Amino acid sequence: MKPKGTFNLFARRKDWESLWYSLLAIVFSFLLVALIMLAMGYNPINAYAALFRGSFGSVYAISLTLCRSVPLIFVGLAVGFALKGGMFNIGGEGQLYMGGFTSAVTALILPQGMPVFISLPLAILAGMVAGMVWGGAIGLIKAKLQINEVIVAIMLNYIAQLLTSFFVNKYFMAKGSMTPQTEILPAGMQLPNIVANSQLTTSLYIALFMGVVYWFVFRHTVFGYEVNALGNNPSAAGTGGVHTVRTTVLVMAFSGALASMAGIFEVFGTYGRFIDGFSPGIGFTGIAIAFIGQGKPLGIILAAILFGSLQAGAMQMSLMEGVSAHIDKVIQGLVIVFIATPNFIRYLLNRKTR
Amino acid sequence: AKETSTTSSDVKIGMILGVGGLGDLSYNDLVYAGLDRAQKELGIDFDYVEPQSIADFETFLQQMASTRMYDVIISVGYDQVEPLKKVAPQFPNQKFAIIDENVALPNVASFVSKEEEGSFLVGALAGMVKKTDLVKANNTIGFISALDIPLLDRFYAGYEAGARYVNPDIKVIANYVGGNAPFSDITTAKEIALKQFSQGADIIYHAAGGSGLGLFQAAKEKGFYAIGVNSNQNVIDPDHIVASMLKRVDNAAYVIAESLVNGNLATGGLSVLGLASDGIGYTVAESNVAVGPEILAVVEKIKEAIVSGELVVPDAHKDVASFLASNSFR
Amino acid sequence: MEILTTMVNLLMMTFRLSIPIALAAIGVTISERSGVINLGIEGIMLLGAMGAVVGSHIAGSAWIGLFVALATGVVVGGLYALFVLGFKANQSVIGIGLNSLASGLTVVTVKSIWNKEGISGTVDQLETFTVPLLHKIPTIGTMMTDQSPLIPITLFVSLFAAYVLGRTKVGLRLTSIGEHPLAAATAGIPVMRYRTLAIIVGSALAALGGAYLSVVHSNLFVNNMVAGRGFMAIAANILGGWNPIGALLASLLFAFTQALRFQFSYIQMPEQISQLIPYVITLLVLVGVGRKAKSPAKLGVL
Amino acid sequence: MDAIRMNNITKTFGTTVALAGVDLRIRVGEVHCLLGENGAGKSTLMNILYGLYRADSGDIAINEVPVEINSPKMAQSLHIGMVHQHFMLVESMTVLQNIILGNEEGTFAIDYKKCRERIEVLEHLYHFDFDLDAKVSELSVGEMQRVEIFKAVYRGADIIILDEPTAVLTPQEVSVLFRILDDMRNQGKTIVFITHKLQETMRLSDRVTVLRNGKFVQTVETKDMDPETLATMMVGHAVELVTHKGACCPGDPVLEIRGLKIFSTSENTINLTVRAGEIYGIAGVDGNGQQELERFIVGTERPKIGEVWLNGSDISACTVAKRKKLGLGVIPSDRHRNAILPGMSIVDNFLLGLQRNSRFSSMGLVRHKALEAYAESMITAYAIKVSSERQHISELSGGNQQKLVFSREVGLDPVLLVAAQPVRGLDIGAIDYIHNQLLELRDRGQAILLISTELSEIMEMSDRIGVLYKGGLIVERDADDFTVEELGLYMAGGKGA
Ligand SMILES: Nc1ncnc2c1ncn2[C@@H]1O[C@H](COP(=O)(O)OP(=O)(O)OP(=O)(O)O)[C@@H](O)[C@H]1O
Ligand SMILES: Nc1ncnc2c1ncn2[C@@H]1O[C@H](COP(=O)(O)OP(=O)(O)OP(=O)(O)O)[C@@H](O)[C@H]1O
Ligand SMILES: [Mg+2]
Ligand SMILES: [Mg+2]
Repeated sequence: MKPKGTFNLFARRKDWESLWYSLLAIVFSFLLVALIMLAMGYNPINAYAALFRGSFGSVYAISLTLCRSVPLIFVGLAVGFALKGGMFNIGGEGQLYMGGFTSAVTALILPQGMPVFISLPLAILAGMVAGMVWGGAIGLIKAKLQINEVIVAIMLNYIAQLLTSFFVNKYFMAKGSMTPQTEILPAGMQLPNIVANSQLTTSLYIALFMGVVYWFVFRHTVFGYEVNALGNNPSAAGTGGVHTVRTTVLVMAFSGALASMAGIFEVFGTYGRFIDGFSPGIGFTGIAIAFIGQGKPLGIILAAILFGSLQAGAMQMSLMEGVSAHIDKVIQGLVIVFIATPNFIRYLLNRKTR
Repeated sequence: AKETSTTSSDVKIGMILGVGGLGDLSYNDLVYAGLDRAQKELGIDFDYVEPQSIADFETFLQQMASTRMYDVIISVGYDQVEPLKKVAPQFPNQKFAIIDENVALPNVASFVSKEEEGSFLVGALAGMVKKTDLVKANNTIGFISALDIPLLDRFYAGYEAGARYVNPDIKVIANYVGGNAPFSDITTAKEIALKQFSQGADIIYHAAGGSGLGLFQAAKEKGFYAIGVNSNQNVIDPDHIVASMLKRVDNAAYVIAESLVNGNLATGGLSVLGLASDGIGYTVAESNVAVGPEILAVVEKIKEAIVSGELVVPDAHKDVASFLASNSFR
Repeated sequence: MEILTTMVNLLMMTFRLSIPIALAAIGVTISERSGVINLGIEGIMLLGAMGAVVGSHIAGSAWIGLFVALATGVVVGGLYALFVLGFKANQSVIGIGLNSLASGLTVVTVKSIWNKEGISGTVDQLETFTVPLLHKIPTIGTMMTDQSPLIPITLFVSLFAAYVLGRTKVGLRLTSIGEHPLAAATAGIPVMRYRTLAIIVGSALAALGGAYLSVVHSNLFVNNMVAGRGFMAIAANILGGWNPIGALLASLLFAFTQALRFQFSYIQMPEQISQLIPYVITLLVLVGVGRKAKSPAKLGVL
Repeated sequence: MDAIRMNNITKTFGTTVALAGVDLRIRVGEVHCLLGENGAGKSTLMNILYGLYRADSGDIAINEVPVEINSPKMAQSLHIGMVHQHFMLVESMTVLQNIILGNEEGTFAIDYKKCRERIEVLEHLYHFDFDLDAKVSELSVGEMQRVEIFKAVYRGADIIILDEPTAVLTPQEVSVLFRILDDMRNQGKTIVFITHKLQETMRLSDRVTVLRNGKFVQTVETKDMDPETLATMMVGHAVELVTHKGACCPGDPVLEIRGLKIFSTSENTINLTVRAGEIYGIAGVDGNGQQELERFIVGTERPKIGEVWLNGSDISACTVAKRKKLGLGVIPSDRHRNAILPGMSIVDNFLLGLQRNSRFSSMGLVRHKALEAYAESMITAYAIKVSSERQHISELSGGNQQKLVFSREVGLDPVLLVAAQPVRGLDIGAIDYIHNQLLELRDRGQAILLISTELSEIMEMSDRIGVLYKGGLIVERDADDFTVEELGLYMAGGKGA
């Protein structure tokens, strides 16, 4: 996908349409999975009831859904941002590890006396810088050496994961811990919960805020326009005075920063520490989310919440109905596929009407 | 999953497995087996969940606890410590248990295993077998680990210490599987085994969960010996698997169920599963490899020494040297 | 002599480790040459591995298993084509969805056949072959002994793919489609048909790569046993400059750096560091040769 | 008998009615010209004939036989060939491969030897001469086009459609093309020829069909026609196509190029000065350094040897953005590549190059109000045909795309306007319009560098003319001191060089 055109926050008719088709797509994939469940001897009705209860059925459920959505929003925005500039950031995984680790370590080595309102932002910033470097490097290598960004990103993913693992294991391991993880962060540094006893922290607000920033950048700023132009027609952008190399690097750097926030706020929010290999492939899910959200912040946030709710609901499903986690993977896969294929739903509808 | 029992008892247990999930040929499978047995024999009931990421632990604990449905909730695996520390205090009347770690809370029963002790025994066994003509006379053995993490380091430490305890100048080659799926990458594990074999190691022990199957593959192909881990893996290939280190967390799970049925599950304490408590062990049962009885006799001696506490097995590889310096085998 | 044996072992290990990546990478090359990205390779390999085990289990022959794997690849490729070409769905998303789908579906299938979690029962394994006479040569002979048939097959596949892409009608047309679909269309080439073909062949090769893991190198299926090799294949294709032989060489490089990691384990080095060296090397190689690698002009653009 | 008969063809794209009941009759063995303004529907009509688009309604007969053409393959099997305006060549492949693509000899492997033989025969017959192993990316535009034509021939086309073949050709290449087309006619081929240039129509065609915004106007014998009448038929009302060019009163130097080396190989360098209030024409055969010169002045490339000065300051090291700030306006020769953002709206396209202009942005924020107002004013002022400012620019016809680019670049009175091939692909009305605009700018005292391969355009517009040959400026004089013949000679490197 080449990103197309500037978008506006207020969805156009065709956006509503695609939203409608997305809903149908979800329904369709659920029907499909229902068959699998029946075949496996589960009761789909109960299962889906549990799915819903687990994702939206209660305040706790909703907070869980949102908590799962937060990192997805960050990476979704990250990938979307890069796409606007015509680049494919498959390196979110690496960027979020670098970000999460750096911020955690910073938080731990900063003098304890330091007031939180200084140390916390400092730690977060450090993490974002790490993410910027990890992303910007991809942009630089692409812009300067014309090396395909995908392979560089894949390599940097592995390197980031192993590097952080190395440092945690060898230098920052929590005392007496059996898992490679840093010491728990000072209480003041851990973000407060929005809903008591839930994992949902104020990082949600930051995620939503970044969505607004994202929208603002592309709707109102010259930089956003230049990124858009670059993604749309690089040579024309160059002739139009867009500094292509610099912009390419910046795009990837900012994309990296966004992705890193996914890691940073898992650290400061969900876990309160950096844990080796904590990410279940968030960076890759982000790609799907960015595309499904069509690069629009609102779309990305909605898509992220959808995925979050699937994860939250899946837990309830396995808890109450014993539906295995693997079935859930199947559901997720099918939902992704069918949401990405509105034409398939159109086709079905037209068949019926004929 | 819902597991409903034949003979009935109103005990209900909730279990939260480690991220590896079932099929890890490690603690997940073991604890499951334990409860499975409890279900059949004691007629208890249990539900289990397989978390997809470490973020799920806390949520599952929360949700299970708030159902107030379970007499005990078992957390399987060292990485559930933090979530448990967070959730358990919120539910003072809910009993919890954790396998493979110690959580000092009044409503949590902790079970830690001394894998190093069992590993020490199979290491000693390997060390002695190397002196026989069952194998090449190059005094080299191998060890395959999934990851370089403290938990697995215990296996490594015990194994090497044991081998060198009985056979001071034996060489232990160790490699890690690593990569995207350290516990289920049989391909890499097999290649490591083949390579260690080509370097002379013809007895190889592993602590790599499912990846271990790759080792057994190699052993069968090249006709060398392997040592199983956690459960009695001798049955997988009796002709090539000499022995298995046993980690009896299945017993632990069973005991938990049993004491619930008898209404005397004590929480707030730490149970150490070691050789002393039979929570750790080794077996040559069902292996067709004829390890001389004299060797087994020695292994038993060593076991006693450990049980009696006169041998204290190191639980980190860096301590092996100092252990050997201060303990010598006669 | 000692060193020579080590070298030979290193080499054989490299070959064995490279096969699955190479087969998949060549598959990626073929499909991307026609302008179609496929991030679902990891999943397709996993399905291939599973298909092979099921086939071998039911038919009692690993060869049948391989064919079932190929068939699986063909079916999955066909569906992929239907979605990205027929319904114009976004290629990357479908790929990612496919990965998730595969990781779930395989386990569910294993469960329903063997009623075991994550690990299948053991099945018939492809027998190795030994080159008559040649295997008698000291040390070198080991290279001729107990080798997997897939080593020569992979070599052949890569050469044949290179030949097809470079010398034949199909190859010329595929390439033109990847470079300038409209031009191909105006030249009267049925673009969609060729792309579908490329996707299916590519997916079948990836599945074969997966099958190698399960019924050639081993004899069972383990949940998630592909372990990221699909993504390495995507990388290998790029490093290989969208060229089958390049893809093979790149895969060999990956495998070699992996093998080194084990061979020289006695060089005391933190585990994680020795694990990330292969990826660093790859990056360096890229910076060295990467510039020349030129992606199809219309990659991912339909 | 009629080679082509298209009856009552209708085609709509969404809301735009591209063709409304068009009839077309073309006789076997004639050269038939298709005339019409930008967006009249010529390309669409031919794309339908070639099976690229499907007509909504209407029917087609080839050689009196009714046919359904639903794919280019189909068209080829009916011996129809088409040379598109935007070449359908795979740049990374060789000439040979491009020619045979889709019609390769050999069963599985390509029998290149056989292909070469076949090609050589045809080359002989139609007096082509290719370096078959050259990569297309290395060819000049003219060569590419000849490859395109040859492709059609190789596929055995008896009917050959050319969409604006001369739009991008130099006079020399045009005459080559015409010779080829004459050959073909003599071989009995039927040729459909889309153009905006009436002289060409007069010179080449037997008959002419005129379209006007999607409707059939008339088919006439060329010999009964003259340019004025044709123009009237195209536009729909009488047009007098004269450019009002008054005397020029040049002011201070604005652009100075000093000792600029275009190619590292070229022996002579470029030294020139463009003063305020004059149009400096760069004549020359395409491929003699026009693109490079353009890039050096715009700043997308930095000269190794030589300097570029603007208003008395050296800008050789300045970024494109800086140069824009200093008042540089550019109409790039390759519009589709360098001037438009196809995926973006018309408004956004108006912003390109002006995004850092204080009038449209302040403190890094885009001033949407100002921008939209500006866009609207330009759209009305330059009579750009759009359905809405939010519409994608790619939906505009070429002519209108070019008008947009032109208005954007001149709208803010640049101190220097570099106009490269400013009227390429435009219809007479648009050409006349843009030429007059250029002259107006000049009279308002702006400096204009006109780079064109169109001799006539150079002669007509320029106050001074320099000839670019092999990357060097080999002669420079006042326009009046040149005769067309001389200029042609210089361009061919004949005299002086
Ligand atoms: N692919 C398309 N989708 C939508 N509208 C189109 C498309 N192609 C052409 N049009 C519209 O149809 C009309 C005719 O376009 P066409 O390209 O046939 O004009 P033309 O006569 O070739 O113009 P020019 O002289 O600039 O080549 C124009 O209004 C154009 O905007
Ligand atoms: N409304 C439209 N939607 C999509 N594509 C269009 C539309 N209108 C025109 N096009 C395409 O955009 C291009 C510009 O249209 P048009 O044909 O009028 O210009 P052209 O003559 O082909 O190109 P040039 O600008 O070089 O003359 C053409 O390829 C046309 O098919
Ligand atoms: Mg046209
Ligand atoms: Mg045109």
